[in-house]
Amino acid sequence: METQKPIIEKEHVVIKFAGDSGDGIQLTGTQFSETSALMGNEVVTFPDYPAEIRAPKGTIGGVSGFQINIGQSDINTPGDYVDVLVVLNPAAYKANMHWLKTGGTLIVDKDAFTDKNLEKVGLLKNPLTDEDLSAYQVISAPITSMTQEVLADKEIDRKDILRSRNMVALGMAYWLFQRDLSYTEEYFREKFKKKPEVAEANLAAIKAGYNYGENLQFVRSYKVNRAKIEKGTYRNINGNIATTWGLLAAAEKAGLQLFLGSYPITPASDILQEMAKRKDVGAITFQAEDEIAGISTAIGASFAGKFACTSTSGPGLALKSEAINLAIMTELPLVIVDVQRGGPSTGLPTKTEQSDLLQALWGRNGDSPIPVIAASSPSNCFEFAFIAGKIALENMTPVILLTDGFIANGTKPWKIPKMEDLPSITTRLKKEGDSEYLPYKRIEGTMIREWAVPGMKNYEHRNGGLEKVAVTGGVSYDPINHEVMTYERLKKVQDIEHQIPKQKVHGPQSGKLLVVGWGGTYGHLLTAVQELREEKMDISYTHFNYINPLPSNTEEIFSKYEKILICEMNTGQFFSYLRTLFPHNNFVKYTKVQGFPFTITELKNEIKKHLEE
Amino acid sequence: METQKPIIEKEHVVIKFAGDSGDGIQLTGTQFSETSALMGNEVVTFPDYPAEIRAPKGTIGGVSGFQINIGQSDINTPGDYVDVLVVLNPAAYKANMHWLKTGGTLIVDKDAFTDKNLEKVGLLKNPLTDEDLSAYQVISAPITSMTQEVLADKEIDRKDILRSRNMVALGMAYWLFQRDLSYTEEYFREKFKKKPEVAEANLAAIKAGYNYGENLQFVRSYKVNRAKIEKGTYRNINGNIATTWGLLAAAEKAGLQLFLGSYPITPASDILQEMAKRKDVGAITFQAEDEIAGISTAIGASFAGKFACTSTSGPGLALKSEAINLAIMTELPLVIVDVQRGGPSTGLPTKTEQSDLLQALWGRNGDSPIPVIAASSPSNCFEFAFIAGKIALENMTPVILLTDGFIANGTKPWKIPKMEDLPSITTRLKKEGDSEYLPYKRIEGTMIREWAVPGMKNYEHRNGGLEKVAVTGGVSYDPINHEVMTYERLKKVQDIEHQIPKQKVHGPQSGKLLVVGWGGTYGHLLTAVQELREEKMDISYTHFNYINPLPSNTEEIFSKYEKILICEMNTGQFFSYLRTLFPHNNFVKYTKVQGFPFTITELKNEIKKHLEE
Amino acid sequence: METNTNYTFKDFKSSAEVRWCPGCGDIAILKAVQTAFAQMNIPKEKFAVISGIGCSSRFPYYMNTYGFHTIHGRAGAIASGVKTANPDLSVWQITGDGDALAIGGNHFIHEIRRNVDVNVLLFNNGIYGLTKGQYSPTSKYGQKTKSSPYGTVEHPFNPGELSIGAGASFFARGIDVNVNDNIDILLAMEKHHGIAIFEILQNCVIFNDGAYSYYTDRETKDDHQIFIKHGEKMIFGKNKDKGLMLDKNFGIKVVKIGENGVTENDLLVHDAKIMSPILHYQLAGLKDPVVTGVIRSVEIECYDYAVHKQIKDVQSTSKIKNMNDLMFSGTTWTVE
Amino acid sequence: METNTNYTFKDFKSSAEVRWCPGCGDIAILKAVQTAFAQMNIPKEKFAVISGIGCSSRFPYYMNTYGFHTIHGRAGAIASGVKTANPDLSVWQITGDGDALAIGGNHFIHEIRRNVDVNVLLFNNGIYGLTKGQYSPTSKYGQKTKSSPYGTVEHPFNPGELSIGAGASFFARGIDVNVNDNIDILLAMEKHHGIAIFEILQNCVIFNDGAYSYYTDRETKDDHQIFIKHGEKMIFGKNKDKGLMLDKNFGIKVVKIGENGVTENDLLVHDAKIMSPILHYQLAGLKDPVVTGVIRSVEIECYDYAVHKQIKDVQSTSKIKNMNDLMFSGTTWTVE
Ligand SMILES: Cc1ncc(C[n+]2csc(CCOP(=O)(O)OP(=O)(O)O)c2C)c(N)n1
Ligand SMILES: Cc1ncc(C[n+]2csc(CCOP(=O)(O)OP(=O)(O)O)c2C)c(N)n1
Ligand code: SF4
Ligand code: SF4
Ligand SMILES: [Mg+2]
Ligand SMILES: [Mg+2]
Repeated sequence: METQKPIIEKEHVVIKFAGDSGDGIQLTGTQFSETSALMGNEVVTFPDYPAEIRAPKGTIGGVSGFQINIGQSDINTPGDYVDVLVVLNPAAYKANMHWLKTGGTLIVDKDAFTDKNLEKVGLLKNPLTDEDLSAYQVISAPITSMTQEVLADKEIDRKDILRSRNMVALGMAYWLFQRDLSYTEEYFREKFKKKPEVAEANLAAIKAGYNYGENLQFVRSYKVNRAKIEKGTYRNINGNIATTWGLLAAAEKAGLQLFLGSYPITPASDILQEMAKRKDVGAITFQAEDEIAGISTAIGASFAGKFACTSTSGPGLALKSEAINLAIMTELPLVIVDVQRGGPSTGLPTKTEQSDLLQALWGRNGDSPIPVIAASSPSNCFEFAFIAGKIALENMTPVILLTDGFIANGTKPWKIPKMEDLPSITTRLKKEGDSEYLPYKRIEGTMIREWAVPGMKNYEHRNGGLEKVAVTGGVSYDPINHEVMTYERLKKVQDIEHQIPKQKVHGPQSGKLLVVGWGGTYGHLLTAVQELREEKMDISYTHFNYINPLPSNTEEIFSKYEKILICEMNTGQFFSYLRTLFPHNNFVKYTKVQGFPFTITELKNEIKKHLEE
Repeated sequence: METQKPIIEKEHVVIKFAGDSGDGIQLTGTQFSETSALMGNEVVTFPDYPAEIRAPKGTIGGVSGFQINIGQSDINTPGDYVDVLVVLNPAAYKANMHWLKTGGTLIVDKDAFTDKNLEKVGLLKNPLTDEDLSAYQVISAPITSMTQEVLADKEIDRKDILRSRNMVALGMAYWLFQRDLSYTEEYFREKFKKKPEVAEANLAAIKAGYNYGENLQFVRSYKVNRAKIEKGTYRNINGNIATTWGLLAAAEKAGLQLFLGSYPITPASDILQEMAKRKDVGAITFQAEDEIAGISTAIGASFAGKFACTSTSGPGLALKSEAINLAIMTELPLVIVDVQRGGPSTGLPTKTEQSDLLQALWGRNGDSPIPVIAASSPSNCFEFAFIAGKIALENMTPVILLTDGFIANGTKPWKIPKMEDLPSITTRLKKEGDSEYLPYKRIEGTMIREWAVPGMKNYEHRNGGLEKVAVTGGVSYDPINHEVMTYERLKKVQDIEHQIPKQKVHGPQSGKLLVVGWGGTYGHLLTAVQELREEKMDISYTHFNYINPLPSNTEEIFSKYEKILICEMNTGQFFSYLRTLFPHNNFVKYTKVQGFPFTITELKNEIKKHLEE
Repeated sequence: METNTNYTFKDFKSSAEVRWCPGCGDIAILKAVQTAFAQMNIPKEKFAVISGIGCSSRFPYYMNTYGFHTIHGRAGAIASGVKTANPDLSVWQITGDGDALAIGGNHFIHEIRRNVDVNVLLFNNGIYGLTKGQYSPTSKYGQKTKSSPYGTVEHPFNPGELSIGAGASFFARGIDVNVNDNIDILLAMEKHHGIAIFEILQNCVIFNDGAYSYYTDRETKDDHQIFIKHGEKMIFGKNKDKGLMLDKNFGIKVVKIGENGVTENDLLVHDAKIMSPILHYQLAGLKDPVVTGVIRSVEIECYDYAVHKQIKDVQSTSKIKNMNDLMFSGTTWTVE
Repeated sequence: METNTNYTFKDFKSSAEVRWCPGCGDIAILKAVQTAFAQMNIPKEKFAVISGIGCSSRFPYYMNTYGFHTIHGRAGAIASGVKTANPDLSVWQITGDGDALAIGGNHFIHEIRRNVDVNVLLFNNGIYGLTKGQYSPTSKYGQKTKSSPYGTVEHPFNPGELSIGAGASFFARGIDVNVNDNIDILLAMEKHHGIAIFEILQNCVIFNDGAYSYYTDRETKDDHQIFIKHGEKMIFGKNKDKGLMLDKNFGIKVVKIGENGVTENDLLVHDAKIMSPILHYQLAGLKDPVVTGVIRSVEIECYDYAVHKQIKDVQSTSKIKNMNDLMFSGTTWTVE
């Protein structure tokens, strides 16, 4: 036993707050992560909401969690197992304890471990007193009573007092990591400008927690040094906000007003909600009566000359499929964002999955080619939303952007770009003043048509969902014309491979094993591969954001490896897709369909297996 | 020049009637084909309706056609090029003349080739008089005036008189093929029981045409001997009627009432319409407000214990995709019929295509496995509709049955099966009287659950679209459970490979080239391959009706050929699908996307190319 | 369908734990439904409770009957399918203002038009509860929600007017906490042949708390809600001194008994059964007081009944009795 | 939107050949629309004509304006998108009874609820023309069609009642061949701010010929249709001797001038502008005579206007003017 309070210095530490959905866990987590970011750490977070309906207080179903990985070097996931677990009730304890690393720290409100609460989650005895927790550093604190005590004399009512338990816990966590309280102080003072007594109560609670830590004997605290971070101005951002902003940035770059037609659906609703706030930058949001109207209003807006978007999740994408084809046939620009969740059917609405890929590629009647792009981290949702807009507007095509529940809700610090530094976007809007307009004439050397919109003089024309005559755009049932147009539509999408960057490989440029990922699994795969490479394993890794078309050098890359291991969160959809395109490569797959990200550990084990074989 | 009227004996002859959509071409064709069938010929027909809106009279857009291949040996297509072309106006002439074989016979109403009519279709001169038609046997008859003459004294008004031009033409065709008039006589007498004067007028017109032929000099007529046809009772049937009846047969076999929820759409509306007539055998039809309601009412009916079906075409299948997933998740039996047409979007509504395959396989959110079956001839739509029902009911799963515009509208004689001879169907309805019901318990040795329906005592339970707990069927967000259920759903579909016949190969069981088709291209592919094999070419052919799962010996078959040529009417969807499953085979593809079937000629050329390479 | 059953509301409680927020109006509605079902004398296994997606649509899990928690917006179509498939069932559709009036609006108006004998409980909380607080087609103009941070500029539906406009044969309105009134209405729905729409003003304590407090505040509620019954005078108010009266041209007005010479005899007597929808349309549209009770209940042929009757009629005269008959009917020929 | 244009109906004829069946009611409607457009003083390029799928939905091809022949049922949503995107356009939605009321029913009631400033021409021929003759949501009860060989057992919508039930600010009805009346109505629609629904009874000569002959037969039509105008007496009949009068309780009755002491002064004067929908609802529902003309036309804020106004309001006070402002707002930190 140590008598001094030692400090453990770590490259990165994972902390998770967990409690009832009424306990304010999300706020607690956000404060901790923003404070850490401001203190110079790398931060990746993952909020883990309860299932969609509020479960009765204190039940497993109602547990809310917020996990934060802070580090001094490049980190890409919120971490698998946690170093520090803060739990406010027995349900949170039961739901999370198996994620706590041996040797990790458990902070727990022992007041909440009443018989009644234990019973609610089927615990027959109190683990704090009756189980062997010696493998952990346990800080079993009377958080509830401390809160009551500290706030007894403040001018707030009893119900509100108990709501501040999370702040006592936050204070303890701040102490454990020697965090600076000033950011949170400012936050509360600003937020409760008009109710200073509430701000003060919260801050008092935090300080009480902090001081409780100070007074603890024999407890190790953690230290995570500042990260070496690229210069620039940063903010934390989650994938949905980043997606929204990326679309808005594309609109601004293109000089067009943005129009979003959308219907709420978990986990995509945030995009609609954030966009609705963005009337300040001129966004039009149309909360439609359903997903079909969401995309249909957007197609109407595109016909009328706006940068049109629609956002949804898997079941909504299914509903939009007929209308997507209208945009394909009429060759109108449109971005369709699909924040993937667990399927099929209503499935697991709050869980993450990558299982809409084949739907995005092929889920429509007829031969209906469409570009598909996938973002791979909360912050690069901005970049890929922007690019989706650029591709749509420059190629006169709908584009599907895939994200997923994991990156949509997770946050990462994001180096804020300047608008001046983003690539330009050239719309295909026809210049006014020409004498004639042929709606389906291709711009020379391309398959792209020009865009004339109502209001432009002399360009009156009719468009629609029946097969078009090449060049003039009339209606045609001619057999040969149909074949010509089918391949023009296909080639237009294939040509995009010349507009996107070449695919890059991390690690050796040829060898035995290439690990392949796409979309939201990036952080986990990269971390797993990096760790294995640190163990001197000879593996390479490549991650796809451009799904259709694939980068032009994809086949060349694949040809350099003996085996290609495709890891994805579905039963093997990207694997199937690659097989349709590259019959000569040796693809194998590693899949997980648990509504939950890969863990680094399981990835490493799987990859090792393939190296050993 | 011959002075006697010679008779040409042929193995098979293709005749096509064409005229304005108001000219009664469909009736004419039907009479000719049914008469021929009754006289013992094999018959395959293909009606070619005008585009969906009535074009002005006499325009190309308004041409209606009906093609019939009659033969004395096994014939499988309506034929590419025609031996006899009957045209009632210049538009029909212009639209069809390039299909007439050199040496073929043209019957034409010369009265209709007025300046006005010629002008309507952009003909500057009258081809009957000003073009060299010596490559054909031309019977240029004054059909209009003959009709007027013959019917002048009948008690019908002028408008109706002109409506009988088609009957004069039919009479001429009957003469040309020495057809027996008695079937048609009976037909009219029955149809106009209450207006005998109309029946007599029509028959007078037919006889006038027949006699006109008799009096012709120097004209070759055709003779097609009786086919050697399997014993049995036959009828002509088109694919849509056969599909409807196949579903009804499955219902009767299973001892269930049939429920069809559907929304009209070309070319699938006939299924709804025929089913609506079938109240006599107890079918319930629900003409829904849209496709989503079509499938949703059917899912409701399935939940309530009916044999539930829904019918549509591509755009409708897209709309149904979200609800299909509900049937997948709730494991309820349901047959979804998709009569494919040209896409994408509204596309070519009256033309045929096979481009909904990938949509059927994968056009849904999440991992959502579903059996897919494709019929391959008008008459075997019956068989595969029946089997789709059997698979759905026996495996508790939705099943997609693909047909297409070509086989849906085409007719073939069909040897009528006896209900007694059809395979049995064992539903999974739970027996009443058990004490408990676990909705997601699998029947031993299978992945199939039992079906308890409202009204059954003690089996009250809740089902739905959220992920299910294994066995009990409760709601679960558990990660491992989700993976378990995902693979249970997958395995259930895969297991069906044990319930379907092994795939058969026509021709050598191994070799250089295997031609592969699926669905509605069967007739054309078979004919092309047979003709090549008669030319002693070494090729084999296999045609798929079971698409997912494929027959269990598929890989084994593929492994025996150096090259596998997949022919289909889309940009290569079955080809892509096979590649996802069989990475080791050498697949190549031959595709056509013209809304129009392959011709035997182009198929033969393509296949030869591959043999020569 | 009636038999001798001997149920209490407990027989209709399933073992699933109720997962609505404490204080949610859904809880009181559940109690009313369980109680009413027990009084209907229908064997438990004949109930089919069909819902879409939403907080309210969780309802079937809590009912110990056949239940189907389907997909968002499709409850109306699926319930129509269930009832048309088997008219012998007592079919109850549970739906929200989003489920029935946003994504499910088309199925809603069509099940009404067809007059399918389905009983629809429309939980109207003026918000999308399950997806955490976006405005719905019944949210108030100007309402600030997650998706209308500056206030929505959409005008709400009045579900009563919409239902009657679509041809509803039965429309009732209730308030979540008025459990006894609601039980009466539920029993009336069961008795009614044809579609029965029951709009329940339901409080979402989390995302739209107090949306109906003008009508429901303990202090003032008696002056802002009226419960009407067929054949009874339209009277309300804490002191039972207010009522509804015909206005001179079109419309209904609120009057006070004793003022301007109005007596109780001048008040309108409710007629839920007149075929003309005009009175019902006005009652449904009234803003203050809000009208609860069975507003309209007229007899129109039910779709499900007519479908099966037509099948029977055809069958009774048709020579074709089965598939062999059908397949061998009409033009056939035999090769020997 | 008005400027000085000098159009004749020919300016609105496109080069595409009209492909409706000879005698189809659509042809007369096309003529009325082309004529009315020429009188609206709107530059041609500002017209956007949006349709779904159906015979009627071919309409845009024949108009020399911007046109969009979209997909079945979605015309309402797409037109809403066009108008909301650019309120400066004159947006005309062309749709059929199937397109608008079957598959498109939800978009239809929602564009009405939102009061988007779209002008809707609903070609009601009581049948699905394009797919060759299945019954539609406005087919008559008992009607035999391809999909109801024994007669449909569904009850039809009355599009007027449905529209008003959904909150329509404008509803008019016309008959295909009454070209001049229809031109009046079209001009009124253009003037109206907000959704304008115009139901046109249209004869499908092929699949539902004579569906409205009771109202339109040359001999008797004057006694079975009435054309009403705001501010004018509701009078009709071959001899202008019939009219509409208030009934004692609720409702409207047909009276004959001179009989039972009725004089012209007793007739109702049409008020299309009263906010209460009760009169309009009854007029829309009247079976004999069928009421044509502008039945309802009231001012309610338009959605598209309100959307853009809200954007302007927010922009006028917000500190965030562009994406740089936005991205650098709130909590950020700088690494140097
Ligand atoms: C196809 C589809 N779109 C959207 C959703 C998301 N969603 C679920 S419930 C709901 C609205 C719920 O509102 P309401 O019907 O009023 O029910 P409440 O939760 O208020 O009881 C939405 C938008 C979904 N599950 N499926
Ligand atoms: C998704 C989809 N479902 C069905 C159809 C088939 N369809 C085309 S038009 C139509 C109905 C047309 O009726 P209506 O709208 O009344 O127009 P009309 O032809 O009578 O003018 C139908 C069912 C389609 N094109 N797309
Ligand atoms: S969110 Fe609202 S509607 Fe949903 S359970 Fe909670 S209180 Fe009820
Ligand atoms: S089918 Fe009917 S609606 Fe269609 S064009 Fe012909 S007459 Fe007009
Ligand atoms: Mg709600
Ligand atoms: Mg119609």
